[in-house]
Formats: sequence, C-alpha cells, structure tokens
Amino acid sequence: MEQVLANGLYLGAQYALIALGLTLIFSLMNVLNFAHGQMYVFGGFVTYTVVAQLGLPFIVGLILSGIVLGVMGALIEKYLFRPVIARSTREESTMLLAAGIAFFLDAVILLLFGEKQRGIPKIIDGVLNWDYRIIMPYDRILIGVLAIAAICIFIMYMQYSKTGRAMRALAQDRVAAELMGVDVKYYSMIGFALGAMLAGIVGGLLVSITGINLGMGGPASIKAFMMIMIGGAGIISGAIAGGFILGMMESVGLLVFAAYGDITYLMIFVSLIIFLAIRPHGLMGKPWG
Amino acid sequence: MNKRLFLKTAIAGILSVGLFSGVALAANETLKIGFVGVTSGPAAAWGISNQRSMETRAAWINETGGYKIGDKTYDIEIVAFDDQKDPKRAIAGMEKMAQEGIHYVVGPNVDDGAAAVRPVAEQNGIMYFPYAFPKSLYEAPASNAVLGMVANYQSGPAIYKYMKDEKGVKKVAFVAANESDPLSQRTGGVAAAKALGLEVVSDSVTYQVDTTDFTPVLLPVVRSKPDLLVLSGVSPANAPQLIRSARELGYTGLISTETAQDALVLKEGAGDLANGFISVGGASTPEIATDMMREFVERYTKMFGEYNDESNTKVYALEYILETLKADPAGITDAAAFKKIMDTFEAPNPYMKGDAVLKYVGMSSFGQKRQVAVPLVVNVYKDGAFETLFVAEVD
Amino acid sequence: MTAILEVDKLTRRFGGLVAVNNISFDVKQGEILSVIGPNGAGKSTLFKLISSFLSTSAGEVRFKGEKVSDLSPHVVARKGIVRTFQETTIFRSMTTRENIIIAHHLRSKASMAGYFWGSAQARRDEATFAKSADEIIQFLDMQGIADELASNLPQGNLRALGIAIGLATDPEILLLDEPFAGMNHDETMQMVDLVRSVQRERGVTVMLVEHDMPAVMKISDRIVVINFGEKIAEGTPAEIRSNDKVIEAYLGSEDDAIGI
Amino acid sequence: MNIKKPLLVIVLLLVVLVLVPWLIHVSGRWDFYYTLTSVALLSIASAGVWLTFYIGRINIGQGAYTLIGGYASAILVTKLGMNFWLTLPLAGLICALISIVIGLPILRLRGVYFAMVTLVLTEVARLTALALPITNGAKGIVNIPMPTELSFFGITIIPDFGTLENPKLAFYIASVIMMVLCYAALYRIVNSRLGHLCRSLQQNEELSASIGVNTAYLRVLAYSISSFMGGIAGASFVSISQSVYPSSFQVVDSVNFMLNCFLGGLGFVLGPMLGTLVLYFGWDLLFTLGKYQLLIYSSMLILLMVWLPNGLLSLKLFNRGAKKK
Repeated sequence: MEQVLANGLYLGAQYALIALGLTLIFSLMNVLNFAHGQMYVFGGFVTYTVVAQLGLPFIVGLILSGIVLGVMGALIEKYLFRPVIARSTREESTMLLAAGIAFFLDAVILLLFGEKQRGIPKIIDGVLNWDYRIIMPYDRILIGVLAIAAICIFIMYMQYSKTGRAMRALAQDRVAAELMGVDVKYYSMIGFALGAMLAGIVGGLLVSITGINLGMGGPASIKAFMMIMIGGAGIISGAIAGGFILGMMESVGLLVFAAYGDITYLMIFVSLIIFLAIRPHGLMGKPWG
Repeated sequence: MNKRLFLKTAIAGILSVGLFSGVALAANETLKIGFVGVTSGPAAAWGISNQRSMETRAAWINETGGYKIGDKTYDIEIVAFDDQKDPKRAIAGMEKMAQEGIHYVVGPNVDDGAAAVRPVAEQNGIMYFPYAFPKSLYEAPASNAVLGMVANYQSGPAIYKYMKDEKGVKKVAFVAANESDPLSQRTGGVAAAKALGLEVVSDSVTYQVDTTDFTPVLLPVVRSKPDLLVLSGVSPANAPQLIRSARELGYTGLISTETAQDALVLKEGAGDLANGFISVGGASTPEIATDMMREFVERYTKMFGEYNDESNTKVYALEYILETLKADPAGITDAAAFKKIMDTFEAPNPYMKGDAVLKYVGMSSFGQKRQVAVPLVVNVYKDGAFETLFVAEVD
Repeated sequence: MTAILEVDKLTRRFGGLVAVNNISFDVKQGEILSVIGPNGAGKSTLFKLISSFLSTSAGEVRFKGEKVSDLSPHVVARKGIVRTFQETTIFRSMTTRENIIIAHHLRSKASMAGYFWGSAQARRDEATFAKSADEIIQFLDMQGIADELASNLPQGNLRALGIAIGLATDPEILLLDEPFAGMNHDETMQMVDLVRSVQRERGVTVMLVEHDMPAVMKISDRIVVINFGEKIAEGTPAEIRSNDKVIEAYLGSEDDAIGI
Repeated sequence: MNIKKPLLVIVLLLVVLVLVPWLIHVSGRWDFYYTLTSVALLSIASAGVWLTFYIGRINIGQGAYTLIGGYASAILVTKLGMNFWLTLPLAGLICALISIVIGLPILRLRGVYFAMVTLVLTEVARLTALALPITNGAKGIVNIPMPTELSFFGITIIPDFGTLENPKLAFYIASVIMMVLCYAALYRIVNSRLGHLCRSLQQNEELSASIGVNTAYLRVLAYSISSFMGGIAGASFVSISQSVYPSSFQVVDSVNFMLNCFLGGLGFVLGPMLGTLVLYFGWDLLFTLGKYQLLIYSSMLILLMVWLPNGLLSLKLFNRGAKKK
C-alpha cells in the first residue's frame, strides 16, 4: 500500500506540473492549448540535446528548456493567438489555431530531433528500498521533489509577485483588470510564456526518467485536459488537485484492476464522466468556460 | 465583380491543375515500389525505419547501375505515403499506389491498416507486405498480402522454448499496451507459453501507450514473481521504460519481447539495466552479418545520420520483391505471375552468413505461402549493442 | 383584485446560508409589484425560485392556485410566468425582429417535425409570429432598430428589447430583473412609462426587482421589502416610505441607495 | 427562396454525380474516387459536429459515434447476416439512442467541460471496443462482405456491390448522395424554426428557457441527430474497408471532425463540407512533399487561421449573396 501511495504521489507531482501551465493559459485567455503536450515534448528534447549531445550538466538543460519554451510561448501568443482572438466571432476558434500549432510542433520535432525515443543517463544511481514496502529509485525521488518545488515556487510567484497578482486579477475578470490599469496584452503574453515554460520544465525533468519521443505530446495534452477538468478549469489549486487525484487513481486503479487490466483506464474515464455529470465545474471550478 | 470572377476562375483553375495533373511522367526503366505506412505522429518510428531501409537500398541499387530484371535494367523509385496510422488514410494510400501503376507495396505497419487496404489491393492487383500479424490477412481467401517478417506466434514459441530449456524458466508474465496489435500478440504469446507447459502467472496487465511512469503498471506483475517477463508487441519507445521500471522494482528475472528494438534507444533509456534484454532482430549482429549487410548499415547511416536497428528486419521486403520479379519478369505488371512463382521461388540470402535462402513460407501458419522467410534472429542486449543468442527458421 | 401568484413560506438554503427565508406574499392580478432590498438581500434568488431556475428548499409558489415551483424553467414559462434577466440578456447575434420572433415560441402549435418539413401549421405559426412581432415593435416604438443586430444596440434599447422579448411570450406575469439598472434619469423615466403601458394596455401583471428607489416608488402599486432573506415589510409606496424597519435596513447600506 | 432550395440540391447533385466523375474520367485520376468518398463520409460526420456547435457545444466526441456506428453495422452484417443497406439507418439509430442516454447527463456541461468529456468519450468507445466480446476485442471484425443487393418487390434499387466492375464508383455515388441528403436536411434544420431555436440556445440558454424553449429536449435532439450522422458515416467506412478495429476511429478523428467545422466556418451550413474537403484533400495533395508534408500542412493551417479566424466561408468572395447580418 505504501508503494501505491508513493507511486501515486510521484505521478501526481509530474501531472500537476503539466496541468499548471495549461490551466494558467486557460484562465488568462480562455484558450485550450492543444499544443501544450507538444511544448512539453519540445522541452524534453531541448534538455536531451543539451545534456546528451553537448554534454552539459542536467540543470543547464533544464533551465534552457524553460527559456526556449518561454520565448516560444511569448511569440506564439503575440503573433498568433492575439490577432486571432481579436478578430474571431466565437472564441472557440482558437482551438483550430492551437491544433495547427500542435501539428506544426510535431513536424518540427520530427525534423529536428528525429523519430526515435530519446533519454539521458540517470542523474543519480541507486534505489531507496524501505524494507520492500517502498521501492523508489533516488532519481525518481529527486525529480518528484523538484516537481513539487517547482509547483511551490509557481504558487509563491502567483501569490506574492506583482506580475503574479496582475495575472490573477486578469484571470478573475479581464474587463475589471483592464479598468484597474492592468496591461492586459503584456500580462497575457507573460502568462502564455510562463505556461509554456512550465511545459518545457516538465519535459526537461521527465526526460531523465521516462525519456522523450515525439508521440508523447498529444496524449500528454489530453491527460492534462482531464486533470484540469477534475479540478476545475482555470483554477490553479484545481489543477494541482486534479494532477494528484489522477496520479492516485492510476496508481490505485492499476493495482486493484490488475486482474482485469484492459479496463483500468476505461474505469478511470467513465468515473471522470460521471463525476463531471454530477459536478459540472469540477472540484473547485467557477461556472464559466 | 470582374475582379471576383477573375479570382474565382483563378482559384478554380489552380485547384483543377493541382487536382488533376498529379500524374508523374514515368521515365523509362523506372520500377516503382510503394510504401504505405506511418511516418508522422506517435508511431512515426515504425514507418520511418521502414521507409528509410527501402530508400537506402534503392539509392544503393541506382548508384551501382540499376537492377536487372529479365533483359532490362531498372532504376528503383520508392513512392512513400504517410497513412498517419489511420486505416482510412491507408486505403487512400493504396489507391494512390494503384493510380501510380504500382503493383508492389511494403506496409502498412499495423493490423487495422493492413486489414483496411485489402479490398483495394485485391481489386487493383497489388501485392503488399504488411508488418501486421493477424492470420486472416494471409489465409485464403485473402491472397495479396505477404507477411514481411516473423510473426510473434512463430517467434514466441521458439524463444520460450529456448528459455525453458536453457535458462530453466518456469513462470511467465505478460504485459501489453491496450491497443489491438500488442493485445493480439499477447493472446498469441500466452497460448504459446501454455502449450509449452509454462505457468502463466500474469497475463492481464495492460498500459496506455502514453504512460510516463510504468512503476504502477508493473507493480502487480513483479509481485507475481515470474522468471520471464514478456513485453508483448512493445514499441521501441516504451521498452526501455518498462525494463527500467521492472528492474528498479527489484525484478531480477529475464525480460523478452518478440518485436525488433533499437540498441541506442535501450542504452539511452535504460542504460545497464537493459543488459540481458532479449528481442528479435534482423541480421546485423557481427556474428552473422554479411559484408552486404554491413554496407547497408553504412549507407543507411550515411544517408540519414543515424542507423536504426529496427531496420534489420525491414531490409528484406524490398529484396524479396526484386528477387521474385527477377525470377519471373512478367510479375512487373502482373501480380498473378508473381503469386504463381512464389510457390517455387528461391534465392540466396545476401544479408546473412551461412546457407540461408530467400523463399516464401507460411504453409503451417496460413495454409499458403504468404510469408517471407527471414531468419528468426534472437538477440540479447549487452552494453549498447546486440549479440546473437540463436538463429531459427520459420516454415 | 384576486391573487394570481402566491408565494408561500418560500425558503432556499445554499449550504449553511439561508438566501431566502420563509417569505410569503401575494401578487394580485394586473398590479405592478416591486421587490426591493439591499444588495445580497436575496431578491434575485427569489426570482429564480419563482421561475424555477432554482429549486426550493421549502415552501412553494402557486400560480392561480396551482403549484409552479420546482418545475423546469420552460414549463413555468409555458404557464405564463416569464422572466427577463438582470444582465442585459438578449440573443446577441440576432436582429431585434429575430429576437422578438423567436420569443413567440410559446405560442407555436407546430411540432418539431412540422418545423423541419415546413408543415402548414408551421407556416401559419411563422406568419402569426411575424405579424405579432410587428405589433410589438410598433407598440414599443422600435421600428428604427428592427433590423439592427442586437449586439450593436445601445443599453437603453437593449432593455426595451428585453421587455419586447417578454411580451412576445404573451405572459400573464412578467418578472423584470432590475429593468432600470445602469440607466440615467431620463432613460429610467422612459422605461417607467414603458412598463406602465405594458401593464395597462396589455393587461400584464408585472413583478420587478430593483435598486433604483425613485423609480420603484413611482412605478409600483405595491412593494415588498426583504432583507437578509426575510420579508420585513409589504405595502403601498407611501406605507413603505414611512416604515421604520425599512429605513433601518437601508441605513445599514449606502445612503444613496435609499434615494428618499 | 422556396424555389431556390431544391434547385441548390439539384445543382449540388449534378456537380458531384456528373461533373466530378467527368473530370476524373478526363484526367484519369481514379484514386480521387476514394479520396472524395472519404471526404463525403467525413463531412457527414463533421456536419453532425457542426450541429452541436450550433447549439453552443464543442463536440470532440464524434469519433465515438462513428466507431459505434461502424461496429453496429459490422456486427449486424456478420452475426445476423443483415443487408448492409438496412444496417446503415440502424447504425445511425443505435448511435442516436446511445447518444440520448449519454447526452442527458453530459449535455448539462458547457464550454470546455463538455468538450473534454466528449474527448474522453472517444477513448471510452475505443477501450470498450477492446474489452467487449461482441466486438471481438483487439482482433477487430474482418472479412465483412461488400454491400449486397437491395431490392423492393423484386425491383433492384441498389445492385450487389460485390458483382460490380467498379465498386469504387458505386461507393462514391452512394456516399455523395448521402452527403447531399444530410446537408439538405441540415440546411432545412438551420433555416427552419428549429434552427432559430438552436441559435437561441447557442447564444443564451437561460433566456431560451425563460421564453419557454425546452432546452434540455432540444439539446438532446440536436445531439442525437449529430450522432446519427456520425453513425452512418462510420458504418459506410467500415463497409468500404470491409473491416473494423477499435482504432478505426480515434481521438484524432474526433479532433479532425471539429477542426473541419472550424476551418469551414461555424456560421455556415456548408462550412464543415468545405473544411473537410480542404483539410483532407490538402493532406493528400501535399503527399509529394515527403517528410515536409506535415510541416507545410500545419503552417498553412496556421496561416489560414490567422488570415480568416472565422472560417473559410467568412471570406468575402463567398459572401456576396449572403444576408447582411
């Protein structure tokens, strides 16, 4: 049982971090970023290139992943989403744009980094074995801790920095924020960049454990969507809760339903649908969106 | 108004030119061979290694003066279509091949695509070489599909028998992704293991292909304490992660699969933990590779920057097509002639040392000769490269 | 005058919070009744309960003696109780005329399949609606904006359109949610006249929720005052003006809210 | 106006039944028959998605219904030996029934929540198909016979496709006729009171309810029509490929159906048809670009979106005759 909880926590930490970026973008601009998973993959490949090809330390790769994706996010917001949002009659139209960007990133990743699964050497060797009750490799623990640390830094940033406060105001009420003198355009861009940066950092973190390949993007986006639905779209705490809940569900479900393997995910999906039918705005969502 | 009319006409014109003039002018003595498979998206690795094998070989042939069939010499052109792993697209790809007058196609890479293109292939007289295992594709009344590799229900028994006899394996566990191909392969594997008298301790655990952490998936499997863990139909992307998670959970037994893997991917993804991992390969291991195989790997690496060990098993289909056409040049325009010669065709295997031959097999599995006889090379991974464990043959 | 609508011990709780607590009053045939109260007093919740957009925790609403609470909104509308909204809610990407025509839905006799195949009944319906819509446009003096897209209309017209939509449903009781909010004095007075004429000329009973005291005093036949979810007073404008409890309740809030 | 509508259908029929085959005949591009058949069938499924957009719901779950429709037809044909042409409407009806059961609870969701639930629905359909015995699990259903003859009192209405010299053409004709019928129905829905009611739902559900519209009923009605269209499209595909697998329709397909609607334009009945044509054909035409195919394709998609955020049909060129709104 301890093992199941530990697995769930580790999974939850990485999921929550993926969902955070997505929910941030959604809360600020009401854009469901279909390309989030591709951004995560891109981040992974940046770290891979820096660490495995150039031989630089892992932390350099991680930082570079964040920076590259942050810049990419800012550019995408400024030159693609902003003009489209300004001119489209139904805001859902951004979904096509987001999907186009997802395809585009898929193509770029294939051309730049190839079709193969990539990975970097283990950061630390060794496995924690607590009396066979919890078996957890040290690198997994490290990544889990780093992920949780990143989540904490992000929350602090949103809570206490000027930028964070401005973005929260923006997320709550765009019009009111504008009236209060918040530079909506600037903070939308920063928010998108920050969301993309988070995706890049997760990619960089996970490349050391699970590796990366160009196929992981789409499914990662869908999983992240599920998490933010569980917690409530556009709610930071909701995304974190959603991530940990999904992590636990997988960890527990895979053990409980092991004998009926094929239906574990079916169960998770069906219960998600039932849950949302009962709580149409997720755990802590607002009735919007 | 006039401007609009002009614009409309222009657009219509461009469209119709684009739509209806795509027929390439066939230059003399070019033999087109098709490829329909997945070269983008999540499963891109499967199709790309396939397509690149074909392109490498074609470039090689063309560079050395072409391929002589009958009294003519042909340049080989590979026409590739990306089906995005979508059976509906695969049909479109096969139609495109028919349109180009192609009679020999390699692919598709997955079960659903291979089944979907069957009507088109049969209506248009196209022989195709899928990398999919369902027997219904190769058994009568189906007649145009030729299995391009060794099926898992053929390699599985051989591997398990070896494990049982040589390594004392008694208990086997199976894990598979919850998709058609791996699940079908798992069913086949379980049956084979049971037939050999092995105890199957876990055969129901599945995972989503997008899993990023396999520890929860493997936990119940490892607890069932198998001697051999079979990763049914595992994709090269998932294999290292599964191996790593199993080992980290303290699993010390053997791990094997019946699909082809890439050594570098294993090295990057699992490092030393992958040592001892058993998979199926082609003929590029040093013990059995001929000079021609070595040259193929060299040319491939030069052309695409990096070799993919999966290509070892995928080098054969094109060779088979060309050699069979050589045996009866009538096949170039007529699949019926090709089918006829298949029963008796035999040629030396240029890629493997020894006296192995290229011929069509499959009588015992399909009741007709609808499979290429490639050597069943079972490899074991060791420190970044594969070593040959044993070689077997399929009838 | 007889009571057309009876609100009987109506209660609604949200978790621990009691938004509407045991409120009872009658609405009489043909009158204009206003519900007033400070912000958060539970006025909107009350409206939502009457129109079945919310379910009750206790108590009930009767329309001509028949229970109409805890149904579906469209069923209540069908019975003749029609609500317009606090926000200037209209169908934004339709023209004024289209807005009004669609609002005739209650009167339509054709079936869904009838619409699809364009049955004789469906065509008769459309003709009737178009004619009636013209009448309403005339009545509300909206000819100038009849073919304007609703999203392009100024605030005042939108409010009038809201009432036009309400009228098109041919209601017995029209529930107006803050019809004067955000209007200046002149606009408010125009609106007051409009509501008055709806009541007089069309015989519609009007119940409204409002903040704007002067307007309420001018327009209402009777007033119900609620505070913290409870009814604290009921009576004619004159009675309310001199009610101690009401003054006390309003002293707690901003001065200008009273407006007297 | 009333005379124009049947005329439009006739013109459309003439184009797809006479002009296109003639062009194909002249150019010799026989492979376009299948491509256009695909476009026709996919645009039927997309039309369904478009209808759910019309009531203000983002539907990324049409793949589930195409898959269900495909399996329904395949099972009826192979297990009960029914005539394919009878299973076609049945597949649609089965999908419509299932969509009513599923739609009742989930149609209360709005915006991204509904979108996500439908997205998950596609995956649920795939996993269910993998798990159930009647769908033959991972092995799928293969060797499904070609559509057989449909006759009525001895008069052949549709010939046996298996005996035809060119089944490709037959499938094409059947598909485009279905497409024209579906779009005529859609046009009729949108331009009748039904459509106005749907629009009222899209713009403001509360107001719609308060003017007496039974919103829950209308939502389910629109959703079941949408699923019906998905079902017949799926069933037709299965009869062309003569096989169905759990992966025959996947999340990607669901997303594509939605993108077709966006690209063509959410405000135009013919939007999904045009969107499907451009997206599907675009990919096929770029086939010669080899490994740059996806790169060019996605770049063009992005540029189109930035240029025309409201869909292709919002281009002034097409809007000459449209009502000024």
